[in-house]
Amino acid sequence: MLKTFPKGGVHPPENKISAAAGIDVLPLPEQVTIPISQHLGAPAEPAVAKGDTVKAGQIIATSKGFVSANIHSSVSGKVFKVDKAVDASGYKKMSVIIKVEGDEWLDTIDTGNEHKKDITLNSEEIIRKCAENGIVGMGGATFPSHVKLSIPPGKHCDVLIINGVECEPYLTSDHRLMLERTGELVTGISILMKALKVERAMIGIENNKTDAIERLREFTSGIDGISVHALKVKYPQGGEKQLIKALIKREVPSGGLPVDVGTVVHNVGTAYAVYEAVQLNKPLVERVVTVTGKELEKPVNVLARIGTPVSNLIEFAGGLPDNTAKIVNGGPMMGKALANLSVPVTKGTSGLIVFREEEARRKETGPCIRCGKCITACAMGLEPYLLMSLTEKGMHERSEKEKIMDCMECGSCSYICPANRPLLDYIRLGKATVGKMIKERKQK
Amino acid sequence: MQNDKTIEHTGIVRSVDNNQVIVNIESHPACSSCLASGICDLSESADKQISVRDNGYRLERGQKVHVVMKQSMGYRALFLGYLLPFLIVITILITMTALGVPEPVSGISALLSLVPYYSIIYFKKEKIGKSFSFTIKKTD
Amino acid sequence: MAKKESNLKNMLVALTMITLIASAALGGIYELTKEPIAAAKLEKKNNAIRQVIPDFDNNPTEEVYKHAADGDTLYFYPGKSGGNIVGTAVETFTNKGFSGEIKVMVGFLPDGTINDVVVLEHAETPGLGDKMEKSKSDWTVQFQGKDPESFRLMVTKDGGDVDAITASTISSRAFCDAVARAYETFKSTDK
Amino acid sequence: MDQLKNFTKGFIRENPVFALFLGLCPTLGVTTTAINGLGMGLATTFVLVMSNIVVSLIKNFIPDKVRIPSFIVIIASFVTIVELTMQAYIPSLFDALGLFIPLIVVNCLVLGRAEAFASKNNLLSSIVDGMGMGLGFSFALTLLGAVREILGSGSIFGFKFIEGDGMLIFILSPGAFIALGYLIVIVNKFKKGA
Amino acid sequence: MEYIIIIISAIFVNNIVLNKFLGICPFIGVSGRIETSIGMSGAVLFVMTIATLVTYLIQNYILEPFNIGFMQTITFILVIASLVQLVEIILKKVSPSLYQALGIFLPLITTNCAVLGVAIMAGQQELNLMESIVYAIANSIGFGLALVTFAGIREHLDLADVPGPMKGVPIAFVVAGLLAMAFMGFAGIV
Amino acid sequence: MNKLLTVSPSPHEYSKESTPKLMYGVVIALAPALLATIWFFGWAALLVTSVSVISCVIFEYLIQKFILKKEPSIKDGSAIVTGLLLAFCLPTNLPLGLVILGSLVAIGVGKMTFGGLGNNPFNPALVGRVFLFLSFPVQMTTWPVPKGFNTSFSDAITGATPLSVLNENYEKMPVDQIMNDPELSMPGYSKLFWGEMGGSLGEIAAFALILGLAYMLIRKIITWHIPVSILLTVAVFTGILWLANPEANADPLYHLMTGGLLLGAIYMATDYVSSPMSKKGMIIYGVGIGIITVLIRRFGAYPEGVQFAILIMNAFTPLINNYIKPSRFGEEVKNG
Amino acid sequence: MSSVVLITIISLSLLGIIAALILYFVAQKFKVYEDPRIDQVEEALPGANCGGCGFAGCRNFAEAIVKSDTFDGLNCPVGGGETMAKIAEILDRKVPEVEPRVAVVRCNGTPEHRKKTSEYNGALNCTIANSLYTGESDCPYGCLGLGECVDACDFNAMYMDSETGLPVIIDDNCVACGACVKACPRNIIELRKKARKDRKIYVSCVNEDKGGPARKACKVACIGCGKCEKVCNYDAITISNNLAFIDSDKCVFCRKCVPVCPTGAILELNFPPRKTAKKEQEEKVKA
Ligand SMILES: Cc1cc2nc3c(=O)[nH]c(=O)nc-3n(C[C@H](O)[C@H](O)[C@H](O)COP(=O)(O)O)c2cc1C
Ligand SMILES: Cc1cc2nc3c(=O)[nH]c(=O)nc-3n(C[C@H](O)[C@H](O)[C@H](O)COP(=O)(O)O)c2cc1C
Ligand SMILES: Cc1cc2nc3c(=O)[nH]c(=O)nc-3n(C[C@H](O)[C@H](O)[C@H](O)COP(=O)(O)O)c2cc1C
Ligand SMILES: Cc1cc2nc3c(=O)[nH]c(=O)nc-3n(C[C@H](O)[C@H](O)[C@H](O)CO)c2cc1C
Ligand code: SF4
Ligand code: SF4
Ligand code: SF4
Ligand code: SF4
Ligand code: FES
Repeated sequence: MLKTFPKGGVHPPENKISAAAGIDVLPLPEQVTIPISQHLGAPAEPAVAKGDTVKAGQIIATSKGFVSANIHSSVSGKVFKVDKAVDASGYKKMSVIIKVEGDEWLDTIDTGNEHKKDITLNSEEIIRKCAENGIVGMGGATFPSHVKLSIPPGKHCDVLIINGVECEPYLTSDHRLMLERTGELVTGISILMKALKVERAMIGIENNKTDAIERLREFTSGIDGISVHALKVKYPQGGEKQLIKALIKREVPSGGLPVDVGTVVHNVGTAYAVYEAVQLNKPLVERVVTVTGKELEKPVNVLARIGTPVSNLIEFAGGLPDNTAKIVNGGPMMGKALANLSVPVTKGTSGLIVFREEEARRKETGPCIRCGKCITACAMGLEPYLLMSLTEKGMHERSEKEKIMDCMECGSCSYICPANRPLLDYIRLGKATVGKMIKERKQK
Repeated sequence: MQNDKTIEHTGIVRSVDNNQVIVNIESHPACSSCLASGICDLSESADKQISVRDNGYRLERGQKVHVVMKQSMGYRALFLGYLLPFLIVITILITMTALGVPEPVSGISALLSLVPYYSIIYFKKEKIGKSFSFTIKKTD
Repeated sequence: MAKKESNLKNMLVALTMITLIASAALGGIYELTKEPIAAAKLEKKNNAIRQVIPDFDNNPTEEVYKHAADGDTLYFYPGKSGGNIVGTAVETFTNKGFSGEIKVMVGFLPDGTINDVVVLEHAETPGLGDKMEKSKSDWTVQFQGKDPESFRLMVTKDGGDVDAITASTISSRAFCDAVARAYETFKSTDK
Repeated sequence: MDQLKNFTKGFIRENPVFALFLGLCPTLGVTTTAINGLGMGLATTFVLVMSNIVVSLIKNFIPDKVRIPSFIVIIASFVTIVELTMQAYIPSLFDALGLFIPLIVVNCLVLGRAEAFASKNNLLSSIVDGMGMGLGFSFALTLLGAVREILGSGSIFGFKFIEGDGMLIFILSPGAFIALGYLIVIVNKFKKGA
Repeated sequence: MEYIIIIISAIFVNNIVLNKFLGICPFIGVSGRIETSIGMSGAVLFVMTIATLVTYLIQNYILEPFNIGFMQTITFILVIASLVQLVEIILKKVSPSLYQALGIFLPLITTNCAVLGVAIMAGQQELNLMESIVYAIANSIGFGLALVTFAGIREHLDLADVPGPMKGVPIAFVVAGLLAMAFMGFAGIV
Repeated sequence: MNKLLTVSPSPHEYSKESTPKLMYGVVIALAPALLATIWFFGWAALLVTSVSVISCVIFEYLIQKFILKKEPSIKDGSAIVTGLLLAFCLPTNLPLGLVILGSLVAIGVGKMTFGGLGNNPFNPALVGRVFLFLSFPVQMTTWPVPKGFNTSFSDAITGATPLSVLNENYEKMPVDQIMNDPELSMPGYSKLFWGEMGGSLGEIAAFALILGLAYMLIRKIITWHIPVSILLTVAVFTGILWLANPEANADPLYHLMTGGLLLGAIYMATDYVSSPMSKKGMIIYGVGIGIITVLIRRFGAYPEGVQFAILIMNAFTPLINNYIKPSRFGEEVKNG
Repeated sequence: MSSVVLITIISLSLLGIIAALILYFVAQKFKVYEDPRIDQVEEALPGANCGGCGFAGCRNFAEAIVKSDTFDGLNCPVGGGETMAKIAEILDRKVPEVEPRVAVVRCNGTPEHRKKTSEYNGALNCTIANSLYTGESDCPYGCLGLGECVDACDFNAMYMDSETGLPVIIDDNCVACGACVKACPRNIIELRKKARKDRKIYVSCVNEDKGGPARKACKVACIGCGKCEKVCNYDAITISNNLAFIDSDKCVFCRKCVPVCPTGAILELNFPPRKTAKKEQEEKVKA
């Protein structure tokens, strides 16, 4: 029996169309738009002005506060303007817009392709390097990694978990990364272990990526403490609480963090970025993005510079098919639909999925038939149908008691509901309201 | 069991003076629509007053607040106020009847057993008082 | 006139006055209705007796006698005409009804045949079990003139001679039980 | 004019049963037939009117704080009077209404009217109010009784108009609740329309 | 065995609310919260038992010996009304905080109709003291059972899409009817 | 690309399951039982079923359109299921007027009063059925004798259901004797299994009902929790009674196969809307139904208890939902 | 007199006295003085329990107003002046002056003014759409057209116009309870002073973007150019965050600002047609 988490979960069609496509390097765009907030926490503060010339890897916005991250230029060229531009959030956010000229990197950055295995820095230095180079979680939440690596006093961590699950349908960027940058990835994991001062790391990979499992097993066979685990294919295995439960059978308490049960979870992309940051001194300025869709001419995995417009990636994959009706930034379960193709790739962009008309629209909503399928699907043990009703009726106090804040917005409930109820839409709304209530209460 | 469940009632602050807030609990909506609610149960306590220790909010007369009480506390009150005396009465009744004491005697003594019960409660007033406390939450 | 103030004295006086007047009135009404109530009750019983036994000229309720049966009491009302017993009305009961106790008045002729039966009290379902009432159906007619010696007081389903009320076997069975009890007791005391 | 309004409001707009939801137990309990409903309604009306009269007459003699017990005594006396009289002169109806006769005493309607109206108004208004409310109550009970009787036994005021039985359930307790539930909706519709 | 029959009959078969139609006002009126209905059931348990005890004594040792049975209604209601009050005063005097906690927990305890009804019915059935008490207890449990299930259903209906005109009291009656219908299934179990 | 992009909150992927598919799944699961009943009771069975289904659908349409003034939603198929299940617990020789009345009550009172699909606390089909049962006990308890395919509507001869025969005779003779008494002609296990017995339309053929159960489990329309807990409880409870006094009690297998227990446990207790939501809740609910069923069957006035038991537990469903919650992730922290 | 009557009298009197004593104490301990005027005021209120007054229900409002000595800040918008007059009479106070208000929707982003740039397909709830993105147009401030405000209105005073996709307020029904104002996640609805003949002049836009992007998103957006501010002689117009706002308390309805607005963002409603405007219109019709 393969390991998995015990409660809830769904199994949407996997559709990993681009799994076989190796990572291509995307040609440089003419202009990049780099939002100054690509992470959870406080936005960074712009450090360049209109007309400045910048090199690739140069800081263009500095982190403000502990939970924040530096932003680096992903290209060389001239700052065209610092202004609001639409990003994936659907709203205009402050961004640095750079006209690309050549491809010049800062000298401090090692741009060679050689795998540097020796880890010379100590824990504090590693963490500092991560902070300097703007490393954030690549698993979707874009939480600044140096924060997660700094174990708060009084807490302890004994195992690092590496999230190679990639449970979202369609997405293959982590998969390709694990296959093609295996060595660097493993070094990255060792660096993270050193930063966290743990002896043990576990890599969790769903069993639909057997090639990646084998390849990682091969690369880690000589290394003490790192183990690779095949997991049953089940969404949302990649959710960190589920992954922790699946791998080490610990349950992160409601409202708690992984450190509360002695572990930290990092995405494989993060581990790779950490490798580059620490060994090559290379900031986070590019990432692997899956561009896929059933009708797309050439589904690909590309290495794209942060700030590249989404339209460039789609052109690279063969251009938009005629019957495109929706484009999703991220996975189909948690990603955000885009209204606009000028949106840039950011640190959190793991994929772009092009949906056909017949896949794009939701089906008509009916009344809840109380089938309980949403309860069965919820990996957090919540009652989505109830949370939705409570939110609709404005009974937020009760939804707080029903643990609405535990919802990780995985979307399994909306996915499974036979009445096509917009469960997660309302739960999000409820979470926002309850969150506000809680905050206000704390302020008093 | 969720033991952190609470009961909330909306009420209006009647008066505030040094750390003691008197709140008027609104009578229940389902009943308040009834014209006869005021005289309904023959007592005039349809409007319930609760005194709460002020816990730091600045409150004014006439303000709307939530009075919050732990649900378990409600059940304990229920137990002390009604269920325990009930148990005492019927225990005495059963025992005396079983012993063959005539009905009127056992009936009356069962009733009288409430006297010591309430006396005990009376003497433990302080202690009981401490275990029932309410908090106030502002609305909105 | 101003309202009376709520002090203890006023309150006591007012309440005492009211209760005094009320109780006097009540007592008076009670005295007035005592007779009619008793008469009404008697009338009801007499009516039932008159229905189940032939004409009599005595006052059977005054000559009532009791017999214990199955932990309860049956009342016997002898009807006499010119000093001769013309029939005995037996007030009997059963606990086997669909919804609780059923009280029945059974009239026996001196030879033991059933003259007639009426139900006095029951709580059977209206529309079903209540067909045992004379006003609802003439189901009870089948008991008239039957001698329980030969007429088995059981519903046909149980191997008796009584046709049950449609869909109310339970009530019918209970009714038979009551009549049978009356008959047994009547028999045992008659000898 | 005012008196007339006082009198008629009890029928629909402030009907004790359909609009104010008072005295629901007897409403449900005795309405197996229209005639029972009417009987109960009239008995209640009698108590209501008589106690309104007495309360209105003596309202100034009663200190506020013993108002309620005094009213109870007055009402209970009239209830007992009704009880005894019925027992003496219409025993069959008394048997049919059973427990619900003594329970008139706790019918919120009676006490409510004594308290809310008679103790504040003059004799004439109190009588009119009592009559209005009482007849409204009787109307509601008779209506419900009629509905239940028609549906449940296919007769009305004892006159059978269909062969066989009706829908038994309407004579049983579930039918009482259900019929009243829908009746309230219908009366409300009517009220809005009117 | 007697007792068991009384208990089952009063709770299930002849449920005081669903079958005997007593205490309908609080049944319909108490807001649909499960906790408060549990609280109310507890209070009714106490009040009904004590009231039945007192009225039993009055009926059998005062009214009947003096042959003034017709005074039943008036004495019972006075006794019950005062008793309820007395309990309140005592509680309030004896422990104000306990009283307050109860005040928050419970809605009005308006069950005069049911309390009086049970007292009278216990008398009519010629039960002895112990049986009367058991009868009262069983009836209050029956009351509680009906009330709590009903509150549950109403809490559920708060989230449902009940058509406008049916909202509130009408739907409550329909639910009560269906509940009574379900409870009809217990007929004959005694 | 000339069309506008569609924007919606996540998720963007939906399962293929839908309300109508689930409902039609139940219809398919009921098909074998319908065929079996037509085999034994003739076209009359089909007639009653069609009338019930059609009137349920029509009433739903009319009420939604003209009284509630909503968009009629008869396409979702729930009225069809209600109609089918209502018919399945009626005798085949019930006057059609009563079938239509039952449909009206099921849809009108049982479902639409509460706002339609998904809102009703009680099972609509059972509301209709119990309403009829309490209103017309005579008609509802005269069962046709299975006479085979060619029986027409009128010439059904009335007989009794095995359970009513048992109920009648418990006090008279030991169960053994009842079973073998030629006059009572109690069906044996194989007749029960294949459906040759008196009773409601859809309750007679155990094998057909079990076939439907298997289908619904495989299609994941329902989970095992409710049916299994009901059947197990009944088996255990009647087993205890039977072991204690085999003279006065039928054996568990007999109980399982008679009196609509299977129909109720598989199709009616599992109605999503009126049953608990969590797995633990479902088991409590099932056990409750089992116990009440046996109580009514053995000690109550009605020979048949499932229908009432389900309605009674429907009433408790909100309480169960309120107190029995799925175990939340991270609630009880047992780490190690 | 029979003994029964005697016993009746004795026992009932005894009982009466005991009951009186008990109830006396109850009364002493329990009686909460409830101002009878609260009931009267409550009676006078419309009983909508809408919360427009800022209290949970009509009764709460009644309590508050009876307890308070003035009418400061206490107003029932639903009942309006008439009700307040009645209350004033009950409480024997001066009638408060409250200006009637009415809700206006400050967005004119009809499909012809505002290009649709995407299609929304989520739950039909403005707050949800608002948290997702700008909405079906590029204006991040404008109406989302999903009618949450309409759902909030208890007085049948709003409906969604299917042509414009914008909510419309029925002035005669609006009681200024403010429920819609609270409901709208984009703060588009405002309660403005009601004027003679329901006249209105207001900036029908809440876009705070700079002129360019604002204009690009919607043809009738306020671009914050300030022309109206200059032309107003009564200081009624202020501009902040690239957005003009007309204070309904200061505005005298001179209509000067309307023609100067280059985008036509200022609306005048229920005025008789202007002479020039009339001509223009005629010309337009001809053309
Ligand atoms: C307010 C906040 C504080 C956090 N603090 C820590 C922390 O101290 N240590 C840590 O390892 N992770 C911390 N995290 C990161 C979370 O554990 C988690 O990794 C991150 O939210 C992304 O997880 P997800 O993609 O599963 O949502 C924090 C997250 C948030 C939102
Ligand atoms: C429902 C859900 C699914 C997720 N799936 C994945 C996944 O497949 N792979 C992954 O790396 N992170 C996934 N995440 C994010 C992880 O919870 C977690 O944030 C991440 O592994 C932390 O690593 P990072 O900080 O390096 O991104 C998911 C989160 C949620 C809430
Ligand atoms: C609402 C209802 C009320 C009933 N009332 C009675 C009744 O008063 N008396 C009775 O014997 N059976 C009553 N029954 C029982 C059934 O009619 C039962 O099936 C019948 O007694 C047994 O069937 P049989 O009489 O046709 O053999 C009632 C059933 C229902 C549904
Ligand atoms: C598994 C399953 C069982 C159902 N059982 C019933 C039933 O017993 N009675 C009924 O009226 N509808 C039943 N339905 C249909 C539907 O859920 C029902 O009409 C709703 O209760 C109406 O709100 C069932 C549906 C499903 C999916
Ligand atoms: S979105 Fe939230 S409620 Fe829905 S299944 Fe995921 S965790 Fe549960
Ligand atoms: S999955 Fe959908 S229909 Fe089923 S219970 Fe959940 S919300 Fe209701
Ligand atoms: S339009 Fe707005 S302010 Fe006016 S009544 Fe409706 S919700 Fe209240
Ligand atoms: S005005 Fe606001 S609430 Fe109303 S439809 Fe527009 S965005 Fe929604
Ligand atoms: S509780 Fe019975 S009439 Fe109100």
